[in-house]
Amino acid sequence: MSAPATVATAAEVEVGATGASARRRVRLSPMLRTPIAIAGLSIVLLTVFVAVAGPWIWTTDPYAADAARLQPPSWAHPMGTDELGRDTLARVIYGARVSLEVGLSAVGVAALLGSLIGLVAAFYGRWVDTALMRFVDVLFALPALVLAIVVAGLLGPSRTNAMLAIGIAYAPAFARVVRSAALSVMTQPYIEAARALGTSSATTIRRHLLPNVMAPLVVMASTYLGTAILAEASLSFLGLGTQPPQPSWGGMLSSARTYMLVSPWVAIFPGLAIMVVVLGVNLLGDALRDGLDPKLRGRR
Amino acid sequence: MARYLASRVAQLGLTLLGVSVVIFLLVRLLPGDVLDASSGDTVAGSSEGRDALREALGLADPLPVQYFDWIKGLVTGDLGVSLRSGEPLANLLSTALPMTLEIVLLGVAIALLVGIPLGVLSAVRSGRAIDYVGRAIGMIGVSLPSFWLATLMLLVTSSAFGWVPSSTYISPFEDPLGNLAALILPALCISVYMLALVMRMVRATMLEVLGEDYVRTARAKGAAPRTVVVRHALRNALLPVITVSAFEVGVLLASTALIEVVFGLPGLGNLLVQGIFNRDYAVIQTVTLLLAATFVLMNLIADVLYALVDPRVELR
Amino acid sequence: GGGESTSRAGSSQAAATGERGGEITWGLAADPVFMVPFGATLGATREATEPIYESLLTWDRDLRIVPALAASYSSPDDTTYEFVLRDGARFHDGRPVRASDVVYSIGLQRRPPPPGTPDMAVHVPAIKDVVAVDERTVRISMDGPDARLPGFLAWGRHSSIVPEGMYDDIDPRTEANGTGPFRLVGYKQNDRVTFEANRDYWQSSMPGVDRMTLRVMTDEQGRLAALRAGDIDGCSVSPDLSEVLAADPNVEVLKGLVAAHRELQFTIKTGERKPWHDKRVRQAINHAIDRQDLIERVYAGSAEFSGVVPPGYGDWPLADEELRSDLLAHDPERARALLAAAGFGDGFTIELEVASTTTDLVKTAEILQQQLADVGVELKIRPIELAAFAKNNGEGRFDLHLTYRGMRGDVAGYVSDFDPSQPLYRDVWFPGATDVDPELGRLIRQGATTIAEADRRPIYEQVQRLALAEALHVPLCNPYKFQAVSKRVSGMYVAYTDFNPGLATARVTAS
Amino acid sequence: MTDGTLLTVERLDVRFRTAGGWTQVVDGVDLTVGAGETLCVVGESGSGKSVTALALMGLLDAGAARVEGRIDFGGRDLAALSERDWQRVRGNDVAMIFQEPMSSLNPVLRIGDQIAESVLLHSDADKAAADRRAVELLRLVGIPAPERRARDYPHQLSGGMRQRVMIAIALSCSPRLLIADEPTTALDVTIQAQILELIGELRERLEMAVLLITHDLGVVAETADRVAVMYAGKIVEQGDVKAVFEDPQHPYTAALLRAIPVLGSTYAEPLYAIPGTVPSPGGWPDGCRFAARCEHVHAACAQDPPAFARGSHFARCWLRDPDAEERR
Amino acid sequence: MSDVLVRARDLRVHFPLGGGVLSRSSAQVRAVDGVELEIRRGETLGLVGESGCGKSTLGRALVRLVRPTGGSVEFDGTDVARLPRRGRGRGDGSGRDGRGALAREMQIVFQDPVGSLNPRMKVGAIVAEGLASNRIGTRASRRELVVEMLERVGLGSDAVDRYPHEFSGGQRQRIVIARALAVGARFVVADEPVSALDVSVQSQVLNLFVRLKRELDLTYVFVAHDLAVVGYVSDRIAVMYLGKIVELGPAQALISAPRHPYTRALLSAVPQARVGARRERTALTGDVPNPIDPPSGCRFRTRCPMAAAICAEQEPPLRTHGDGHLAACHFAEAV
Ligand SMILES: Nc1ncnc2c1ncn2[C@@H]1O[C@H](COP(=O)(O)OP(=O)(O)OP(=O)(O)O)[C@@H](O)[C@H]1O
Ligand SMILES: Nc1ncnc2c1ncn2[C@@H]1O[C@H](COP(=O)(O)OP(=O)(O)OP(=O)(O)O)[C@@H](O)[C@H]1O
Ligand SMILES: [Mg+2]
Ligand SMILES: [Mg+2]
Repeated sequence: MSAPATVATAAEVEVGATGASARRRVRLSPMLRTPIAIAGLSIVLLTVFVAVAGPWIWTTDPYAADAARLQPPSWAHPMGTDELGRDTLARVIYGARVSLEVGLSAVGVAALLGSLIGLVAAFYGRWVDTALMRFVDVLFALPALVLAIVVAGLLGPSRTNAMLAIGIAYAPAFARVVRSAALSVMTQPYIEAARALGTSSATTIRRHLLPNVMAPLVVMASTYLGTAILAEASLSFLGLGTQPPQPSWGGMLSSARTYMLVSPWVAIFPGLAIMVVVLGVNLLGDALRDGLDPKLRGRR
Repeated sequence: MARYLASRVAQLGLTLLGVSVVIFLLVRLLPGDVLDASSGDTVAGSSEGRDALREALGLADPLPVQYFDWIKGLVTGDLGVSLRSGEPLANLLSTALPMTLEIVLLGVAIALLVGIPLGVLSAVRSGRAIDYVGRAIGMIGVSLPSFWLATLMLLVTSSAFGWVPSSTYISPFEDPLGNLAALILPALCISVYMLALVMRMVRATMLEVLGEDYVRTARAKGAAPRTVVVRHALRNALLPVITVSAFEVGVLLASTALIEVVFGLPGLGNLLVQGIFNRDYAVIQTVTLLLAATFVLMNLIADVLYALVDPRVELR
Repeated sequence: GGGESTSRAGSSQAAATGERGGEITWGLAADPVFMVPFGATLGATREATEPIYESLLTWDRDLRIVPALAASYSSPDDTTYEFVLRDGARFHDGRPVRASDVVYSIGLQRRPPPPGTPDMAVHVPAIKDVVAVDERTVRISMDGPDARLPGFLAWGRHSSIVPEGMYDDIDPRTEANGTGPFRLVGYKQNDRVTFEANRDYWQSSMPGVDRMTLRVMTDEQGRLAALRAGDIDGCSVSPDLSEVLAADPNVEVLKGLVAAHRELQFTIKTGERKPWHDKRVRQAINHAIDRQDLIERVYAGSAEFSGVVPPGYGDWPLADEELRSDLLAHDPERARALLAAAGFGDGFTIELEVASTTTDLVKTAEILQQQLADVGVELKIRPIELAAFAKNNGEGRFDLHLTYRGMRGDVAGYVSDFDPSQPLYRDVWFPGATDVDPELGRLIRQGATTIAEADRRPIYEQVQRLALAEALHVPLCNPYKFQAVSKRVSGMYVAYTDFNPGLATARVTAS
Repeated sequence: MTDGTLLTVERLDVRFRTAGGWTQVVDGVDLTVGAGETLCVVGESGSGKSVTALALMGLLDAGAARVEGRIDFGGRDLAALSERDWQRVRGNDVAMIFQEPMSSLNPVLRIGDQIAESVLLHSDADKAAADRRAVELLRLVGIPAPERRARDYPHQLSGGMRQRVMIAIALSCSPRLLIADEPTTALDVTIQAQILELIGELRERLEMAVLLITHDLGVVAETADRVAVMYAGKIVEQGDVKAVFEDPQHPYTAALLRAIPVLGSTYAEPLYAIPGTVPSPGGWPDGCRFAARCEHVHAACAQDPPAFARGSHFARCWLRDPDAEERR
Repeated sequence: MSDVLVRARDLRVHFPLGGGVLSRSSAQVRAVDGVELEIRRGETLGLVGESGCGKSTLGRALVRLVRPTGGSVEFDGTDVARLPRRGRGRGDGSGRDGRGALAREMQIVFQDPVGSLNPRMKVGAIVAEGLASNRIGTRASRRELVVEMLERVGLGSDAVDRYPHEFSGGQRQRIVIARALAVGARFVVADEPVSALDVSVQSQVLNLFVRLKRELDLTYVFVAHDLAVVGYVSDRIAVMYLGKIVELGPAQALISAPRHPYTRALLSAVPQARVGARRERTALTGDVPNPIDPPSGCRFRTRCPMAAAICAEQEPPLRTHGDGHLAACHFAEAV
């Protein structure tokens, strides 16, 4: 795949300087003004809003098993109730928080670990690069599912551990992308210029390398966010993800499978929620990629 | 070329060695062992009888000894036996591997056969209705949890047609149709994600390639749009698909477990998941190593294929 | 729609009708792993070996002990038993069953060889010696009076009879040689076990089919789909799915009790200041639980209250009214008072471990969390993998465990956990217990050595009441088992002893 | 215009769809190329040279670009052609070579096949004949061992050779007009000389007209019959090469000529530098677009100057307004 | 104090080709292959040659951005090539590795004004980077120095708070120059600093170079492929071919009377912006040979119109042809 070499020239949200003053305002860069990007961004923002403010708007307790079981949607329970008689809407709302948290943290772990490895490997090259990349190969070759199950087994199944497991499993992918992006940044004359000016390695990595691999990193992170949410669902399906009574969409979905025929809505709403968020994240990711890829932005 | 292959195979060996050490240590870090895991509703833990059994299973040996025994076995072609059932792994794999492999290959075939044309159409008709249809498929495909899709498919076919795919492995050589009937649904389920991925990727690279100078050259020659797309753009756009497909084969192979569980298929993934739940070290280690080997091998094949298709790549 | 036939002691379809012959396919929820007759702790293994191996005695459908491979038995004194083997009983390889086979088998029962585990030792009665009196007579002498022997010998899961030298002759993991109604044809791990009818079976009316297949289908949705599609003839289902299937004209849903009660387990250890050291706290937990609500939510109403001996276990369990009205009564007031008296008026927080793969237990935990919160006890639910759960349970490393118990050969098996002389009690679960009534242990030991059933019954009633009062374990309920069976099958029933003895009697009509 | 006129472009406008709407990048370009003549278009980066060329080839993406004006080629109005008709014109009557020889060839196809493809498209030769013709063309453009080279992939050739392959493709159907868009900027001077020589030679042999786009005034001086100078989307001066170089009519042309160091000049004397920078499309000033940088700027420059012609030589500068001689 | 600021002796830079851990390859690109060069204080030495002949590599080796494979580079009497490999000094100006101060005295300006500037940094930070890295001055004094530098290269002080993409190509090249000079460099390698610029901007930047040299008393190595440009800015010119210097002499002499057939071919190939100025071309045939496997003897012989038998056997040494004019050709007198 082509290395996103010049991707670096555009920031996702630019901080535009207004005149000579230090006043700044954040403005939506043109690439985020496409309908797709707006749709993606709205979905993501909406999810964040639901996750943060939802419990204040829909105040039903997501844990209270006090209604009749498996009720169809009604005014009191717009998404019906689950197999224990809990309000599905409340649980979907609460699940937004869990899913987002899992997605963000997993991707955060992966991005942090991956970019650290990738940057160091690309910057130092030679045996450092070889050693790190071999290590990444090993990690990569380990099936993600095995890794996740092992972490869950090791530390006990829980949300935190699922996040950690998914994060570790995805880290190699990030390491590779960051490394290849960093390698192409390394060929940029400004890196050599920094060296010529006597800038230290750490400073060069921090000030020159990192900011310029941010774009592919952001794009990748946005795509993996969706995958991580799905991965959490899969882990929950195997009983290794978020643990009851915490409502994660994946967990709800997997326990709802039993009732797909009796009361389909139990499975439909969390499923829809996953789809919509993953969709939003992907739309945003696509928009970012299109926007950040100079080739797709119209040729000069 | 031969030299390149030799060096790549050597690297592959190193990677697998690393994987073997990591997985060996990881599984031993897990709480509980095969005896604990097989307790059922009885009380587990340590007792004289159990300790004797642990000894008999080789679990009491020092770790390096256990590791070298395993590796020695592998090198001499002895895959070992399941700690849980005592069944030779070679037996277990002889049915699990072909089944999973076939599901994956079938899934990959579906993904490529549908994903590529869809991606091309989407790119060429960028901004038109077909593009939106394609992109919608691409989007939905990557946002559906596969186990959910599998459950839905099963329930739908069983309710609507009173039919479910057979969970027994039917050899494609004896009964090709039966084989296909048994595996098509699972294959379809795992293909959806990759299909969407391939579609999106082909679309993106195709858009990129269509903007390349040599495509402009082809148009400047007076070539028809169809020729431009098929002969000049597609071949270049498919290059990254090779890499991704190989990669996905590895990933799918490792993640068919969920689908196998739902469809009740005795495949590799099921074996692995059971192995992990049972703390059957021999099964986990060997299956994981097998998966890792397939993964690196697929990537190697992809690299070679890439070089064969793209004359610019030199294998050194 | 298909009707649902229910009885407390086990339900069945109309008696088996139609011709013998044909084939039946049954869905298993777990892989049997291997076919060994001894030391297999996993239920699924027994599901696969039950059609093959038999014991000297067995239970009938009403849980009465009746002769099986032994045509009759007698007990000249409290420590001696003599068994006369049945005429015409043959192993699948054609050899008749001899006394020496029994001697060989009982040796293995007491010390199961690998890959079996020696976990069941606690349930094996104190057998001193087994001798073959002649070709067809076996004498078992005991260390002392032990009322558990007949029950143990009826409990085929642990007391199968195999031909002498079998472990040397065949690979018992994948091959088998029993006396049961079915002969093992083949076993493919994670896939299926296939059988053919043993036409030399000593009960000539059995089996009702020519071939039988047990298919491993771990996902319930997969089993459901296969059943609806006619790929399998029956399988166990959850209560909720039984409702769906009740509407299916081709399927009949059977419902019956099996011995499988759910319970909470505490640890009381020296030096560890868990609230469980105080009896009142344990009792408070017992009374804080609203079992009826639990049964409604988790089991859709299909479960019974259970004491330490599960309902339906012969005449042994305490009456349901007694359990409901007092011993297991939901009484938050009383619970709060008990807690306050124990100095926990403000409640406390404790971790509840549960095996993550057993879904009804996880749901139960969620309900318990809600209910206990009412009396100020905050549960932190920690679902862990089965292997880790089992390890913690066996090592006594937990605050509160949610688990279940299965069938026991003798009623003594349900109370042995509370016997202070047992290693588990002494070393693992309750080494620090000081407030437990010593009467409990004394009665348990007395019960095990009292042979006459009429004398035993009052002892065990007393034991049960005491055990519930001491609340070392808190039993919750015993769910019903549901089996969905295709209408082409007749004579199938839900057996209290779990597994599927009904498959031996069931018949099928051509579909 | 003379009788031998092959291409006449009138009032060519090109606009691109951008985030801020339609941005004009080519503004009312008039050009003529006679048969067998070489017209050079010079101008700084971004002045619209390539876009003009692509418009002439009908290669601008219809969705993203809007082309207006008349393109008369041998009596046919190309601007009105359908895409299908364009296919017949492209490569047949008009051929084009691009600046980037590496990226302009398909990396996964053998060069022989890429040339043969063009032959097959525009003649009824069979594959074998097309292959032979490809080898012939390779020999024509001076590639040694053409039979062997035909089987090479683009990356196996040097930059100069790749550009020769591009030329071979362009020549495969003996076009009447060859458009060369900066064909030598990516090449070394010695190789550039070879390529330019080759184009000149082929032009004479095959009697093609050549429209050569460059920003190198040296190249223009050496190859052009006539020259057009572009600045900010407009042709600001057009005429015989000798006339333009010796008596530039537009201050921009004159400034450019002064700003180039010539062999033998030294730093003892500062180079003439045009102040300021070229305005970019979308930011074009009203009136004369060069006014802000012009030494001779005066009041009239606020108005857009028309083309003031002196014979075949014209310039868009108010200084050339014969009616306003007094304003100078 | 010697007249010579920088002296390269038998300087060689070879790059190994490919080669990972397991496949050690023996093939090498001899990018610079035995260069002898003296750069005098205050002069501008022009460096021309075809693409890939090693100009940039030589320039980088002179400021020790690549480690020479062999030979030495002396700067003001110190052997730069022998300095420790790790970076170009600790960068803290502590001089702990004996390199701190030197790093500031030798700077390089690259061809690509876009790539040379980190798009994520403000111009002020870019120009101040070298100062900060070398702990020169305080934050405030650095800012002052940056503004002064920017003004010196013709940019206003408001440039400090803007990003590179807000500037035109010529302005960006000025920023690059300001950055190099801010640390107080005395010796500047300018690697094709105007190749990417338009004609009208090129003259602005060239004038800037000339002015700065005078004002700051700088010494330049000026790399370009355009002989006219090099001729304009240089005092002396070195012509490179395939890793070697084939001719070196005073700018005017070299242009008017080249002593090497390659220089002559180069000169004749430069298009002149004068109609009718077209001179007789020394036609070169073929392409530049592969630097991995250069021809025997004289490396130019494969394209040389004057090649004779001796050229394949003997490598011509760099010989003087009067008044500091050196050429490496067996037939230099005949050119
Ligand atoms: N597809 C496009 N979309 C939008 N703007 C474009 C597009 N193609 C070119 N432009 C703009 O049109 C203007 C003219 O571009 P053009 O390529 O014709 O310049 P040029 O004179 O050929 O320059 P150069 O010497 O750099 O090749 C430029 O400002 C460019 O940014
Ligand atoms: N880091 C490197 N690794 C391997 N080879 C290199 C490296 N840098 C340069 N080379 C090779 O060394 C040779 C000389 O390169 P250099 O960049 O010095 O040439 P140049 O004269 O500056 O060319 P140009 O005019 O194209 O800039 C080339 O063949 C190049 O491919
Ligand atoms: Mg152009
Ligand atoms: Mg260079």
